[in-house]
Amino acid sequence: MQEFEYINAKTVSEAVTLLDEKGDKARILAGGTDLIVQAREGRRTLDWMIDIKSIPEVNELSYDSNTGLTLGAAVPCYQIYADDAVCNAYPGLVDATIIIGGTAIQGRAGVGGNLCNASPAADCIPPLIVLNATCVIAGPNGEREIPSEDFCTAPGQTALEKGEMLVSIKIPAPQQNSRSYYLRFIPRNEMDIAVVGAGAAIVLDEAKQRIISARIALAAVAPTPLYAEEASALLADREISDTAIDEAAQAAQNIARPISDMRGTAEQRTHLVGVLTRRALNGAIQRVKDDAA
Amino acid sequence: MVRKLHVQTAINGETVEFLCEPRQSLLEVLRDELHLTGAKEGCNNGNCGACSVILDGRLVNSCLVLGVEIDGKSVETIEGVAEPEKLHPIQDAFLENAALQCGICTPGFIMSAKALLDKNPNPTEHEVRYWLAGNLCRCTGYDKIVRAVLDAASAT
Amino acid sequence: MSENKEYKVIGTRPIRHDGVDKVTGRAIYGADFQITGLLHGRVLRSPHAHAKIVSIDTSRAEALPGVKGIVTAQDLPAAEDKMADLGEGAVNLKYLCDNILASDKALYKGHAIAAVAATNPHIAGEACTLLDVEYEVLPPVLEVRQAMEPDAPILHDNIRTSSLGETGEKPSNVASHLQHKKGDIEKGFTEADVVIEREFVTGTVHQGYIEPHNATALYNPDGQLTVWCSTQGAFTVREQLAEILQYPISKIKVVPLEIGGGFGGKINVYIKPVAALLAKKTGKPVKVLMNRADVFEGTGPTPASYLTIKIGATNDGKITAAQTSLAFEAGAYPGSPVGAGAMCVFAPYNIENVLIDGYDVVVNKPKTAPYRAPGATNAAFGTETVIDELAETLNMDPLEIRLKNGAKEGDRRADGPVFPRIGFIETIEAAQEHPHYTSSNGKKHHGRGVASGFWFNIGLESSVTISVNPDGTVNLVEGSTDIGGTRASIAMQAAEVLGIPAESVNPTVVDTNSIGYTAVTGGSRTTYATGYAAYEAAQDVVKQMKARAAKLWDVDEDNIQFADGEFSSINGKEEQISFRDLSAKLSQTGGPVVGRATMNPAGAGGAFATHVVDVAVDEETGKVEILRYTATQDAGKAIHPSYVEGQIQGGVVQGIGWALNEEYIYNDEGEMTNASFLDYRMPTCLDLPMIDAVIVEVPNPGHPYGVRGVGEVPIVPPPAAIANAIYDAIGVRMTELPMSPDRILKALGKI
Amino acid sequence: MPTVAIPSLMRNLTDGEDIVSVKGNTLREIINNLENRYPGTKEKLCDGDRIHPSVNVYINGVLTRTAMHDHVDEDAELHFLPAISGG
Repeated sequence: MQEFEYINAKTVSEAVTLLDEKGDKARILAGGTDLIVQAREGRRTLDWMIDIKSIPEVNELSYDSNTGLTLGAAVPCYQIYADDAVCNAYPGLVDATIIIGGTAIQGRAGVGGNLCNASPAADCIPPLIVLNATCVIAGPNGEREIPSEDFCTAPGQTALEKGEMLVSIKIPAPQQNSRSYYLRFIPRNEMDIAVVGAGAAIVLDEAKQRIISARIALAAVAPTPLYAEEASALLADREISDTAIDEAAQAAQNIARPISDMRGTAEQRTHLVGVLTRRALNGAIQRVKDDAA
Repeated sequence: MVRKLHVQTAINGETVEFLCEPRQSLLEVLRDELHLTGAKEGCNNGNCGACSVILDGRLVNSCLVLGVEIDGKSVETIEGVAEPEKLHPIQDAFLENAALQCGICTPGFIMSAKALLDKNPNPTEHEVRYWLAGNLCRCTGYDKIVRAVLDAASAT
Repeated sequence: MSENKEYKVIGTRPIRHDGVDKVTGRAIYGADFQITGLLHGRVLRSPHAHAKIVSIDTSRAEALPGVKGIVTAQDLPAAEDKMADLGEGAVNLKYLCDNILASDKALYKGHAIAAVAATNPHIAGEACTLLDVEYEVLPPVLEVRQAMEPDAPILHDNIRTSSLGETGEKPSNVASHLQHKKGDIEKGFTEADVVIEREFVTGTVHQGYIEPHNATALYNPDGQLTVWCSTQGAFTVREQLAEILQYPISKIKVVPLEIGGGFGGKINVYIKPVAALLAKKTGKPVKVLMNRADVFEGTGPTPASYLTIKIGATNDGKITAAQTSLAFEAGAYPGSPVGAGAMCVFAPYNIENVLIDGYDVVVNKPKTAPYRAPGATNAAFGTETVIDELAETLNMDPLEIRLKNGAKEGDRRADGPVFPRIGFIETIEAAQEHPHYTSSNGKKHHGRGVASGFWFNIGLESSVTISVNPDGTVNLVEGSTDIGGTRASIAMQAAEVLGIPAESVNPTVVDTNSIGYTAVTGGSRTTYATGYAAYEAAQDVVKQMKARAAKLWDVDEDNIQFADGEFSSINGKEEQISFRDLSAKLSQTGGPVVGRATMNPAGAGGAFATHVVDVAVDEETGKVEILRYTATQDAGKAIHPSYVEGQIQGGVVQGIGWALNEEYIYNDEGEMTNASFLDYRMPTCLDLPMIDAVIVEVPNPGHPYGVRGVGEVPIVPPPAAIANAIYDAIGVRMTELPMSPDRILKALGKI
Repeated sequence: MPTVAIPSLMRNLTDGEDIVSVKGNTLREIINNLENRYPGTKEKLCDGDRIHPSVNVYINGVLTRTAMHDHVDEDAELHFLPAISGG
């Protein structure tokens, strides 16, 4: 592997100062399950790894039924799905955290890292998008927040500017009668990268017959994970029906711009967007219906 | 050349100190610096589980951890699983079930199974299969491995 | 010969002798080996699938601090274009050497070009990036049908199609053509009421052993070369090193360490000669390890293939004729397993009229290597799918049609030999009677399929010595590296003879200086042939011990009998002594007892298997789930049933991987785009049910306990069985491997 | 007298005969007698005075490493097949 220096940062400002000094030859190390492989295989060149796991803010995992979830950028998957409150409030996010890699990967990898790695196929990003998550970013000029759907800009590229780092992710508290769901298609049952991923969040009316609003997001069908805005809007204020869901799935397919690679063909991916969007929506709806009144 | 860093850690309960380059993985440190060669390199990118160890109570792929990251932490490896005079029940179950053929994946499977049973002493077959999905075995077809883990669970 | 015989050790399930070392992490595998002063080697590999090597400039790499030596093909002795005998078979020496380090042309992406030894692996890796290689890139040939086209780019100007002595006139990628003919094929098809002809394509797949290749080499100043490595055969490594390095075999010692899987892939050498060259150049021990991408791109997979299968049968299900053309990708150099495929393709069936043509074709992919019943799985995918379609057309149960045509003792194979006692029929009957097959499988999108398979197994050379310890235990020394529990299965055969528990035999696998020649652990031969040698060596011990008892009692040797671990006098005197007690008296009766045997047994016997699988197909995604799997197999006699089951289960799962997802995926430039365990999707335990292994025992007359090799045949039926189950589920015949979700969607017309 | 199964690609040399009886007590004698009767056959099976490395000899259906001078039984059936290897 290439040579690099390792720095164990203790505060956000220390990490930000280092990032600002070193520029793009410095990378943040959290779980390391992507970064270490990329450095080893020469897919990223770097001179510095800045370990942030000693910084308190990035390890925060707190949920409040009014204000929602604060998820530190370095919190590993296993802590997320071990948290009953998070499992109850954000099942769609949990769906993603339990399918990333194997158990050993989940011991290190986290949602923040998944976001910063900015893979088009990232499993955690569609759930964040459908859950209206925002990204809390620290930089030389202080903190800023951006919507999760704006975080990734290209494969491996993010909206982080020079000297900036992701500190945490905020997710609003779930509304009444709302549920989220994420699934992906992979040829095996674990350990693969998504051929296509689809997330959905649904808010239903009191009677659980009408969709008040919906959000749909997709992975692995474009250079970045996508918020399917039109498809989502199609479902607002509609009776639950196969027709409505099929229309949304069709609209989702319309925005997919997949490529063919070793994980799947473009035609296969476009087809799967329809299948998975339907399954994600039905999964989310079923979860609301399964909730005790 | 990049300066080596000093690391102090606990491995299988013993305090250990070593120097390592930042680019050396925990797996390299265990094998090349500390001569604990029970953890194996099968893929070096987290897809086979042959290098599984337990870091501060959590199962990890040691190929995806830097050696410098374990400063102040504790690591359990396959070398620390058995007692001096007695194998761990999981190890016994692997032998009794013939749950290994070539044996290269066995240390990783045992560490993974141990992490599972430490947390969930009575897993279902599906839970075992889900938990072990990050460990590849090419010899056994997994049948006897899954049985061994279920047996070990019922034995403890 | 061994029917109805009661055994004390054979058929039991003792703990394997090397078990504790392997569950505690103490067993020393190739990469675990340490020696003082060790340097680390790394191989630079071609980024191009087909290119002339114009020049290699090592100067920048040499200047890197920590670099101790660099080798290229220039450091190999000039290889002649001649056949070298490597014990298990012959290979062209020039090709063998060029595959170690490319001399003039890189013939696949991953082809070794040069290697560096440095003080640590990171520096060696960095030095590789500083090697300046100038290539002249050539168009690659990536598929067997493309390679057979008359205007295809030619890999080797000197290859002319050889057809049993006849040689073609102009250069071709078709290295050889072979043919087997039996009866009158035209007449056979005329007699048929139904004829089905289909084409099949199979992908390139890898053995997928978890342990990458490794080698540590040391040249001593006295000229002694020692190589520590994991290998399926230390002696074949010694032979290959001697040929490649043109070095006296007597000066080479190969020490086999524990091996982390092989399946045929660790017979050929790759980095072992490279480690030796680097060790010679640097005067230091050098360890070379492959990483996973090196393993995929730089070692032999088993070939992709294109085949046509045509089978005719009468309305009552009797097969009258079968014809096939098998075209196998050899990879960069000739030598695909098409010969074996041609011998296995119709072997399970007694067919009067057969015509088999096989073609060995070079393409710009790694030189293929054996993989578990090499060639047989490709072939059976075609045959067993067409037979399923025949059964359907004739409205017959798919096992019935196999029963009706299945080969028996005395039937002649298309390639000539006549079957000795075999157990194919018994495996079909076992499948028919199994609760899996008698259960219903009526759910929508669920399907059931069956398929059978054959592998001939081999014998070859094995040597064993057994020395007796004073406490009645014995030390068994053997040369077969233990990949799957063969220390146990070999020791148990000696224990049975000696009337002692399996635990009283201490088996040790030793280096090439310490035991007689022993062929590879491969070809399903180890429990059969090395086990046979252990049996004979134990008989030798018994013979010598009888002489000691005779001495003790002052009677004639002929008057001593040995049974159930007791020596007794059968004439007059009522003397009796156990093996253990007599062992304590060796020094007073003449000194140590060492039994020995070398074997090259001829009667390996054939192995047959019949599999039943249930699948569920998700018609929206094309994904196939394996719901239930039952594999029946004739093991002859299972020495250690647990490890026989393990061989069956492991082979089945490799076959499932081959069937559903595994393949080398190439881009147009000939680069493999999925050279990692992430994207070369081998089954995980979450993809599988338990695999029910049903052992059928039809003793092999060619072994004292009736053993047949069991390792290879279980990989043969799964792809066809699964294809047939998919058809049962969704009504679509899959003819291309792998039957991955996108191909299923395509077959369903969904994309 | 031993019988020799003629590989299909050699049957052009044996007037289409697929199985022929050939005198001989050793492999060498059998191959030489076959050559006398059907010129050109030896060249296909042998490399000089050895069995060609890419040809395997089966006697009574069993792969053998028989040398040219080894005894072959009177009732033996010989096959010459492409060399193969196992995994």
